[in-house]
Order: sequence, then C-alpha cells, then structure tokens
Amino acid sequence: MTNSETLQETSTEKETTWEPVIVGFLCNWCSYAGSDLTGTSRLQYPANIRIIRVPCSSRIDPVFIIKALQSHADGVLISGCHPGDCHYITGNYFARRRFLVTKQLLSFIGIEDERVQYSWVSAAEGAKFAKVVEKVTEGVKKLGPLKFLKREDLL
Amino acid sequence: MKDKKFTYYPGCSAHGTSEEYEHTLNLVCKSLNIKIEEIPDWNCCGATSAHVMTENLALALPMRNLILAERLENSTMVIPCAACYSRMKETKIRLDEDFSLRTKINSTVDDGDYKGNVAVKSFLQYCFEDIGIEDIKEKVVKPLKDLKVACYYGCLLTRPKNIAQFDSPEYPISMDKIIESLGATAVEYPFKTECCGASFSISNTEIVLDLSSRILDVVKDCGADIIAVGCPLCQSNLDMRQKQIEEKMNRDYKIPVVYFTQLMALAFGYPKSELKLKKHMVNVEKVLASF
Amino acid sequence: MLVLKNLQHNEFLEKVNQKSGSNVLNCYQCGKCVSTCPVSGYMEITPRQVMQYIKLAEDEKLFAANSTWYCLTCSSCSARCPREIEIPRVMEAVRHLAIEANILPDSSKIKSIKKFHDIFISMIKRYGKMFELRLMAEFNLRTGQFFKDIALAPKAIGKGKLKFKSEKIKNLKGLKRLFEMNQKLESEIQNTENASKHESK
Amino acid sequence: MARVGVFVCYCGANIGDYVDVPKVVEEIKKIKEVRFAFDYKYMCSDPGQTTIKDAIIREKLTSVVVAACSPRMHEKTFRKALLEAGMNPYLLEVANIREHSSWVHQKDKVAATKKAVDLIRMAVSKSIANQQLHEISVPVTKRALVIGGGIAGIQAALDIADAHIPVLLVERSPSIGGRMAQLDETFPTLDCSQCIMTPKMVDAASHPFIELMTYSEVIELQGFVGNYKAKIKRKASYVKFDACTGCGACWQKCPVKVDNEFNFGQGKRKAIYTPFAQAVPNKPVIDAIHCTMLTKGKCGICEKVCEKGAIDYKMTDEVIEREIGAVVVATGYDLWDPKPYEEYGVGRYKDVITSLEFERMVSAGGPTNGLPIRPSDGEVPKTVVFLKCIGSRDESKGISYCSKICCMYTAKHVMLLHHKVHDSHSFVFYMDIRANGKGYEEFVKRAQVDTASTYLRGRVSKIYQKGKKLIVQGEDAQIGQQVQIEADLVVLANAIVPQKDAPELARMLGISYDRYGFLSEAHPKLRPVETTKAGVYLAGCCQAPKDIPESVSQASAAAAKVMGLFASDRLKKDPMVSTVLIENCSGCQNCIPACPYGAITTEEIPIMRGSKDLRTVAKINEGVCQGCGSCVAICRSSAAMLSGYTDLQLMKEVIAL
Repeated sequence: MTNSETLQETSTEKETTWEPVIVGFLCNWCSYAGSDLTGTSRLQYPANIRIIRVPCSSRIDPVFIIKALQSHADGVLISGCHPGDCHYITGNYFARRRFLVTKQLLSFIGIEDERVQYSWVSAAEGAKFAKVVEKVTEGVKKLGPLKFLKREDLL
Repeated sequence: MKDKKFTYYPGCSAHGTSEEYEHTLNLVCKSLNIKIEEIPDWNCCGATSAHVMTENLALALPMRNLILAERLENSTMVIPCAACYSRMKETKIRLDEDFSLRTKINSTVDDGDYKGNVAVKSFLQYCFEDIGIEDIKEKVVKPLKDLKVACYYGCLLTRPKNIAQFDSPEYPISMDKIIESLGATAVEYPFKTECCGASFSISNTEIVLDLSSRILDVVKDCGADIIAVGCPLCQSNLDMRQKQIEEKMNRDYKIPVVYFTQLMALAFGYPKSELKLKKHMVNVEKVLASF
Repeated sequence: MLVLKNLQHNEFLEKVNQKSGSNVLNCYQCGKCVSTCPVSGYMEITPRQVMQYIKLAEDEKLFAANSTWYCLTCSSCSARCPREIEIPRVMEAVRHLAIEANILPDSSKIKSIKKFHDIFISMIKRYGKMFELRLMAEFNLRTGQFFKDIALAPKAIGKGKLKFKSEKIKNLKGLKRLFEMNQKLESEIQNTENASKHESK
Repeated sequence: MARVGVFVCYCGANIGDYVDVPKVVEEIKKIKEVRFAFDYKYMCSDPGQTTIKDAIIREKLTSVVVAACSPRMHEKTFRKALLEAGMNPYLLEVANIREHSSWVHQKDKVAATKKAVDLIRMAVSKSIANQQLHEISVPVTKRALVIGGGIAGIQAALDIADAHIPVLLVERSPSIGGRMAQLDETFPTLDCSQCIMTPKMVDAASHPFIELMTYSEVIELQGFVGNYKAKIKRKASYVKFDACTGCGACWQKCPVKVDNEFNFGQGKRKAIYTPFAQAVPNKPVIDAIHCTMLTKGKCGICEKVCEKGAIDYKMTDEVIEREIGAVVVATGYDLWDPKPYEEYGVGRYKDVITSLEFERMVSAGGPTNGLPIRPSDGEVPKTVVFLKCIGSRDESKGISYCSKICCMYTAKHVMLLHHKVHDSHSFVFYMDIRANGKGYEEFVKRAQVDTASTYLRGRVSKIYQKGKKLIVQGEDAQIGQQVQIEADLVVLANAIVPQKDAPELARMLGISYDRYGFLSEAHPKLRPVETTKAGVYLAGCCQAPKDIPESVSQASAAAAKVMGLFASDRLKKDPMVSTVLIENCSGCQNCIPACPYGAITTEEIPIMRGSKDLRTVAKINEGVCQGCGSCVAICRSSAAMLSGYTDLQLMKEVIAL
C-alpha cells in the first residue's frame, strides 16, 4: 500500500516543512480515556500523533514499536495507567519492565531516547495527556526525521 | 573481656562543675580495661547558646571537634555531657544527610576534611550498648544492696528521638538496667525525662526552680534515696539549686543527686573518698553510709 | 482585629520550613505540644499558636513574643507530635529570623537571656572553652544583678565546682577564623534573601 | 477480497466544522479495499444507523469502519447495528476522529483532516484483519460463600438466603456475632446490641438456605466467577456438634481456667467453652492449648459428664471442599494496640484501658455485670477521662486515617457511664467531633448536655500515677492553657485497623488491598462493594472503618450483587480474551506468571496427532481471562492470541500509516 504519497500531498497543501509522525499506543482504561477527556475539554495539542488503542499497556509488543519506527513513524509514545492503578492489576508493571529493555535495545541500535517515550496518564488527566503529546512532538521535531530504519517492503 | 578504646570529648563542664563525672568515668573505664583517648585541643561545642543565636556556628563548633576526632583511629566518640552529646550528634546527623551543608560548614573549619566516619555516643549509651550489662555485673564487688535510686535521664540523652536514636524518649530503661546490675533497685517513677530547666539555670532561674521542683516532688513520692543522672546541667539544677527550691516552695527534699558513674565506681569497689562526693551540695554520705 | 492577606505566597512560612526541615502546614492544632511543653505556661504565644501564626505569616507578632526565647529545646513536644513536626527547630528558625530582623521582645527577661547567650558565645570566641564561674560573674555583672546566686557562689567555689583557672585552646586563631567565616556565611545568606525579596517586589 | 464500508460522521458541527469531511471521504475512497464510503450528519441517529445496515446488505460488506466519536462512546451502538444487519458485531472498527482530531486540532483544519484520514486508514486496515467473535457464556454455581460471621456477614448471608440461594457462612471463632456481640448499647439510639443482634444470629443458624460453619477458615479459592472451588478447614473442636445439646455440663465441670479473650482478659473462661452466653451455635469447643487432657492426657472430666458422648479428644482438623458461584468477604476489623503511647503509661497503669475493654465492663453480660470499675482496685470510678484519636490521625505513632466511629462511641460511653454511675463525671479530650450520620450530631449534643460532661479540645500529653489517682495532663485549646485532671479511670478510643491476616486473605482470594491492609473496592465511588475480581464482593469493616448501619447496608448491597450475578443460568462475557494456538506453543510457560488472574494453566497434548508421546502447552481459561494481553506480548512463539487485538490486527494498524 503506497499511502506515503497521499500523506505527502495532504501535508504539502499547508506547509512544506517536515512534520513528524508519532504513533501512540494507549491503554484503553486510563490513557485512552484520558486522551478522550483531552478532546471533550477541547485542549489543543500538535496533530502529529496517531493513536492506537490497546486493552492494556502490557499488550504492547516491542515489535510494534520497532515496526512503527520502520514504517512511517518518527516517534512512539506509550502510555498506561499510573503504577498501582492498572485495570488489570499488574499489567502496567510488566509493560514498564518490558519498555525499559526495549529502550536499551533501541538506544543500542542508535535510536535517540526522545523518539520513544513512556508516560502514565490516568482517565482524569486530559491536560496531562496534551502536555505529554507536546513534549514528545517537540522532542522528535528536534531530532528530525527518522531515516535509517525505514523499509519499503512492509509486510 | 577484650580491650576497648574510645575517643573522648569531655566538654567544658567536665573541667568545672562536673569534674567528678569525668573522674568517676575514668575510674569506671579503668576497671573495665577501656582505654580513653581525649581529643587534642578540643573546643566548646557551643551548647547551650550557639544554636540559640545562630545556625551555622551551632554546626561549625561541633564539626571542628568531629573533624579532630576523626583523626584518631577510634570508631566511637564518647561524650559524658548530655548537652554536648546532643549538639555533637545533631551536627553529625545533619551534616551526614545534607552534603551541601556539610561542604559549606566544612569550609569554615581550619583544614577541615570531615568524613563522617566516627560514631557519636553518650557515655550512658556506650555503657549500655558497647560494654553491656553483663560485663558491668562482672565488675561489681560491692553490690549497692537496697539503695533506692531514681534514674533521671533528662531531655537530651534520649531526645530528639531521631537524633539520639537511643532508648525510649518517654520511658527509658538503660540507666535503670545499669543501676539494677550494680545491685541497687531502680525505682519506677513517671518523670524520668521531664525537663529540669536546663540552660535557664543562670539566665531564668525561677523557671528552673519551678521545673526542678516538679521532678523532685515526684522523686520524693516514689521513695527514692538518691537521684542518678548523666548530665551536668541536670545535676547542677537538681543539686546546686535544691536548697533554693526547698526555700522557695518550702519543701524538704534532701535528695542527693549523683552521676551514675559515681555509683558504678562505688559498686566497682573504689573507696567513697575517691568519688568526689564532697563536691555535691546535698549531702551524699548519709545515704551511702552503709557502703 | 487581625486582617489576613492573601497567603498564596507565605514567605515567612517558606523560610521557617526551609530552616527547620519540617513543614508547618502539617500542624493540625491538636495542642499536644502545649500540653507537653514545660514552659508553655510562661509563653505569651503557645507552641500550637506559634504554628498558626506562621501559617498566617504574622512574623512580627512572633518576633515580639517571648515564646521562641523560652523554648528549652527539650524536644518533649516533637517526641509526641502526631504530625512529626520538629517543633524546637521551628522555634529555633523563628528565633534566628527574629535575630536577623533584629527584633527583640521588649522584656528585660528576654534581654537577659539573650545577654547570657551573647556572653557565652563571646567566651567561646575568646577561649575556645567555657567557664561557668566567669560566665555567671560576667552575666550577673552585665545584667546588674551583682548579688544573684551570691549565696551559691562561695559554696560552689569551696566545693571546687567553679574554677578560677581558665585554659585556652591552642588553635585560637583557627577558631577566630571559624567565627568570622560563619559570620560571613550568615550575612551572605541574609543578603541573598534580601536580594531575592527585592526581585520578587 | 475484503469489502470495507466506511461511514464518516459530522457529529453536527463537532466534526464537520474542523475536519473537511467530504475531503476525507474522497481520500478514503482511494483505498482499494474500501467498497463504500459515506458521510452523514449524525451516524448514531436512526437514519444514520439505517444507512449502515442497508449498505452492509447492499454492498455485501466484510467489515465496517465508523469514523465518529470515541469508541468508548458508541462502539456498542454500532455493534448492535451490525448485528441487526446480520453481521458479526466484532467486524466493526471505530475511528475516533472527534476526541482525537476535530476537538483537539480546532485551529488547523488541514492537519485535522489529514489526521482523520490517517486514523480511518488505520481502522480500515485493522478491520480487514478482524474476525467473527462470539460472546462467551459460562455456567454459574448458584451457591454463595460468606467469609466472616459478624453483623455484615450475617446480614449478607440472610439477604442472599432469603432469595432462596444456598449460602455457606464461614466463621473462624466458635460463635458468630463478631464485634457487635461484644457491644453493650449502640449509638445513636442506645438500643441494646444483644437484643437486636441475637435474633439475627439465631435466624442465620436456623435458615434453611444457610449452611453455618463456625470454628472454620477458608484456606483456598480456585476458579473464576460463577465457578469457584473453595477449600474450608474445619478446626478440631473436639466436640461433636451434631451430638452436643449445649447443656453446659462440660464447661461447668471443667477445672481449667483461662483468661477470657472475649472480655479482653477480664474474668475467666474454661478450657472447654462457648465464647459468650448467647453464642450461636450454642456448642462448646475445647481450647487445645489449655486443655490438660489434650496437652498432658490428664483430666477427661468433660467426656465423663457429657451424657451425649459428644466429646472426642481424637478429633482432627478436616478440609471440606465446596463449589461456589460468588464470595462475600466480611472479615471485619481489629483494634490497634496502643502500646506505642508510652507517655500514657499504656501497660504500666492498670487503670488506663481501651474503649472495648470499657464496653465489656459496662455491658450487662460482661465480667462486672455492667458496673464500670478500676481494674487496679475494683473501685467504681468517679472521674473518667476519655481520650479520642488514639492511633487514629497519628502518623507518628499510629495510622493517618480517621477511624470514623470513635467520636460516636465515646459519646455513647459518656452516657453509659452516666447511666451506671450517676455521681460520675466524664472529661473527653477530642480534636474534632465527627458526627456525620443520621441522628449523630443530636446524640453527641445529648452526651454533652444531659450528662453535663466536659468536652475539651486538645490532645493529652502525659498520664502518670500519683497515689491512687491518674494525673492526666492536656491542653484546653479553647482557653489555650495546660490543664490537669485527677482521674480514676482513663479510656483510650483506640483506632480501627484491618485484621492482621487481611493481606494473606486478599492474596488467597486474589483481590487487592491498600497500604493499611483494608481490602480494596473496584471503584471508590461507583463500585464500592465489588472487588477487581469478578464475583468477589466486600461488606463491612474489612474494606474501611464503618459503623453498624453502614456495614449492614453494604452487606445488603453485596447480597444484591450476588443475586444479580445468579439471576441468569449462564454468564455472558466479552469474547475479547486470549487463546492459545497449541501448534505454536513451545510450552515455555512464560505466560503463566505474566497473567494477573491466574487464568493460564498447562495441559498435556500428543506431540502429533495419534502419537502417544505428550508435550506440555499453555491452556487459557477464557472464563477467568479478562483480556489484558500480557500473555500475548510475552509469548515468544506468538502462540498466545488476544481476540480483537491480535498481532496481525495491531500490526496492520501500525503500518497503515
């Protein structure tokens, strides 16, 4: 599927400057609800993020992150319930441990820390979510597009 | 018993009002084969005025002593005076947990190189923790049979609890245990750690008279023959001022106030003549006549 | 009537907390400190009220009260405080701020207490050590109570409790330097504080 | 070839104003799997849903994407629509272009539009990988287990049983009744606890639908909602309950005297005993630690005097297993030990007692037949000082929370004392008076006025003995002065704390507990009686300090929850749960610890069809699985699969960008 062109063309209408693409993996119970709250309270944040809903941050397989970076994403945000508040009791602890390992791997292969970030956002923290997105977007913007990992033959 | 050794900080009063404390402390250590190494050229720790007036000085004065103490090869620094002990320990704790403060104050001391590797203990604490009741028992040759002692700790031996980190701030038992091990009976009474008025002795005497009288009242009620203390200030307030109190409150106490080390020395077999009992205002001989 | 200002930025509170290492806001006015304190009866403002005055940023009121000067730092209060506030260090902090601000309660008692401490410190400065007799004498002279404790003195001297001899420490120079440098530190802190105050204004 | 239908909603102006919807539709049409794209003002409205239904049938769609508000809003609605069009509801994907685009990028229509397109593209790509899923349904064992025989447990058991649902009521002490049985009178009405309690205890014991197991403890709970297996240990009572008539001959004759724990060591009981006169069941147990027959083999009197031959020294603990559908936990509370208050001489002064000791004293059935006395000399106290917040609201010595009932029972104690000893006077030291219940404030007022008791605001700093009196030193904050009281008796209102073994219980049941050890509810406001574990409910003080009315209402609420659960014969369950592709499973068993619900076990399967050699693979109990997906992410051989969020679905979503 060659959607990169369409993506380009929609963007070229407004600005020619490069805009990063960020994939957000949000757990259904806290962070996704939180991001909904950001919406319902009309808090504005950069439009770079594309949110994927997962039941729990522990569902996120490191492969997804790498796959995202390999396709069109320049950055990844992972967000789950606050420690102790996991809807699935202990899920976010697993997620956290797994994420730390993944980070090490990524920095080993030369992906900057700012590209892949982790945050706790509860269902009540709409404002926080907006801030988090800004932070990530800023971080990734500074770093510029992620090139070397890209592959054309996806799936 | 293997030889022990500690760094010794006498404190100013040891060479003045409370020399009998230091003297008997030496006797006690002698018979327990504990070597004492006095800090060379130590200075006043600032108690009880420095911390009242300024913050830094209250830390700098003790720090100088701590630094000097660290230059001797002993793990522990022992202090007879409760006030000095408290200042020293508080300084140590605050310097150890706040690095920036440490460097700040350290810079004010001559070739200061504070490391924080010396433990600070009151002599009472040292007796209880490092010597141990058993070893003290061993040395007793003259049990103080049916001598009823009220062990008075005052404030600073067990408080503030996060500074002293020793025994109970409300109802301590360490001195009682020691006294019991000498064959005497430590009487139960509720004012073991009430304040005697401390530094107001000179500057605000009537408060001292008031507070000390409360303590003496309770001690009298519990039927003690004698009060044992571990603090020169408490000693002078309860002993030196006892007559004044009796006059002011028209009471009759006549309760001698001695240092627990004096009783230890006595039980360890030293003749009374060596205990400097004469230094006390309230007559001690009568009570100790039978020993 | 006490008119309360907006207390969003209570500088006094912040200073006291910073100096004392406790957070006065934790106080819930249970009064255990007052019932504990051996001298609360003598205080114009009881420890519990002191906490409240700090919360209300009423520094002058506290500076002018004898309370912090009467605190014996016996720490019975902090040993019992349910909210684990180091009350003696709060008292100390307020006292130090009062000294910095150079405001003293208008009472001979406090003046004499302060005098006592001044003499005490000056003696350390002079000798590096302290001598009760000289202290007593000097104090009584300076406070004009020549005959105070006169009854005690001879007896005490007789019993060798109070000594005339006065040893000095060897490294007096070092000690003098220590005093000066600490003085500097204090003043520096004050200056920076004042500076920051001006900025904020 | 997939045939996806995309339905873009304007949501009135909510999306329409900030996202160029026609442009979106035009973009989406370019995706080759998209068979049909359509926009409408309100997709969730009836006409909106009708277009979806019609399109599904007309265009023979294989999956549907609705681009509208958050799926958390209308996913169910649209799933229903699919169902009504004869399509499996789980073939729906929702693209959240309102909360995630139009509402958060109101200043940049182009970007918002572009984002909307991407979100829809992702949804389309995912929906292609969607599979038909079917609601899981599991059978229900319609028997409830109630743990704890206090007032909460009894109430829950009775309510459930009255709905003709069998209940197993397990109590670890020899009698039900719990704390309430120890009380004399109850606030704010001062009706006698025994009088209102005993009938309920008898009902519980005699109820045809309640199986009462006293002197027993639940030691294991396996399975999942509707299908639990509970193991209950019946401790050896050395008395055959079926034979025993409760005549009492044994405990009258028993020579061994033991401190009576029901009265906190005031008075004695025998080694064979019932905890109190109104005990239910009224059958004794032998205390194996003190009985000389069991310890030294000497005595045996009870056996001799028992005409029914109910005594059996050989009896041993037995473990009973029961199938259970739901559990109500009502294990109650413990009292905080005030020893840390050294300044009050706790332990040193006999006449400094705790509130429940006082309660036993003034209770008619208590050790002193209702007369308050000084434990030290047995004299009747004239001046009594009550101290509140002992351990409560004290981070330094106790716990930081408020125990909630002390203000009230202290007021009650003041009244009871006044009723029993007319010439007595009460002083009450308090910090705040918390009387927020029906008739509570009025009750406190009565205590203050009718008994002319003295309420002092402040905390006591020290208590010490002076002669026969206790000197109580405190502050009266109103006048801001130290006060001293010469008291005969001091009563400490010590805090309510969780049962010491509450955390163990929680772990055994697989539910969570807070930092104090109170069992945690699923949601502090909206799910106060449920736990995070389906089919396990809470009642009474095991969850937090409560008074009797609250405990009883929570118990009834829990009962209602159980009835609701048991209303249908099978439980319906969201099909988005994990399964194992056994051909992929290497049997590494990493998934087992990863599962928060213990839903994963192992099974032995033939290496290949027909072979006799077996290998171990993971087995997921879809009844227990809650669908978090931990096992999927941890699985190396991608054998674990979470329906609705399969690797393929998410991967397609990722690369669709």
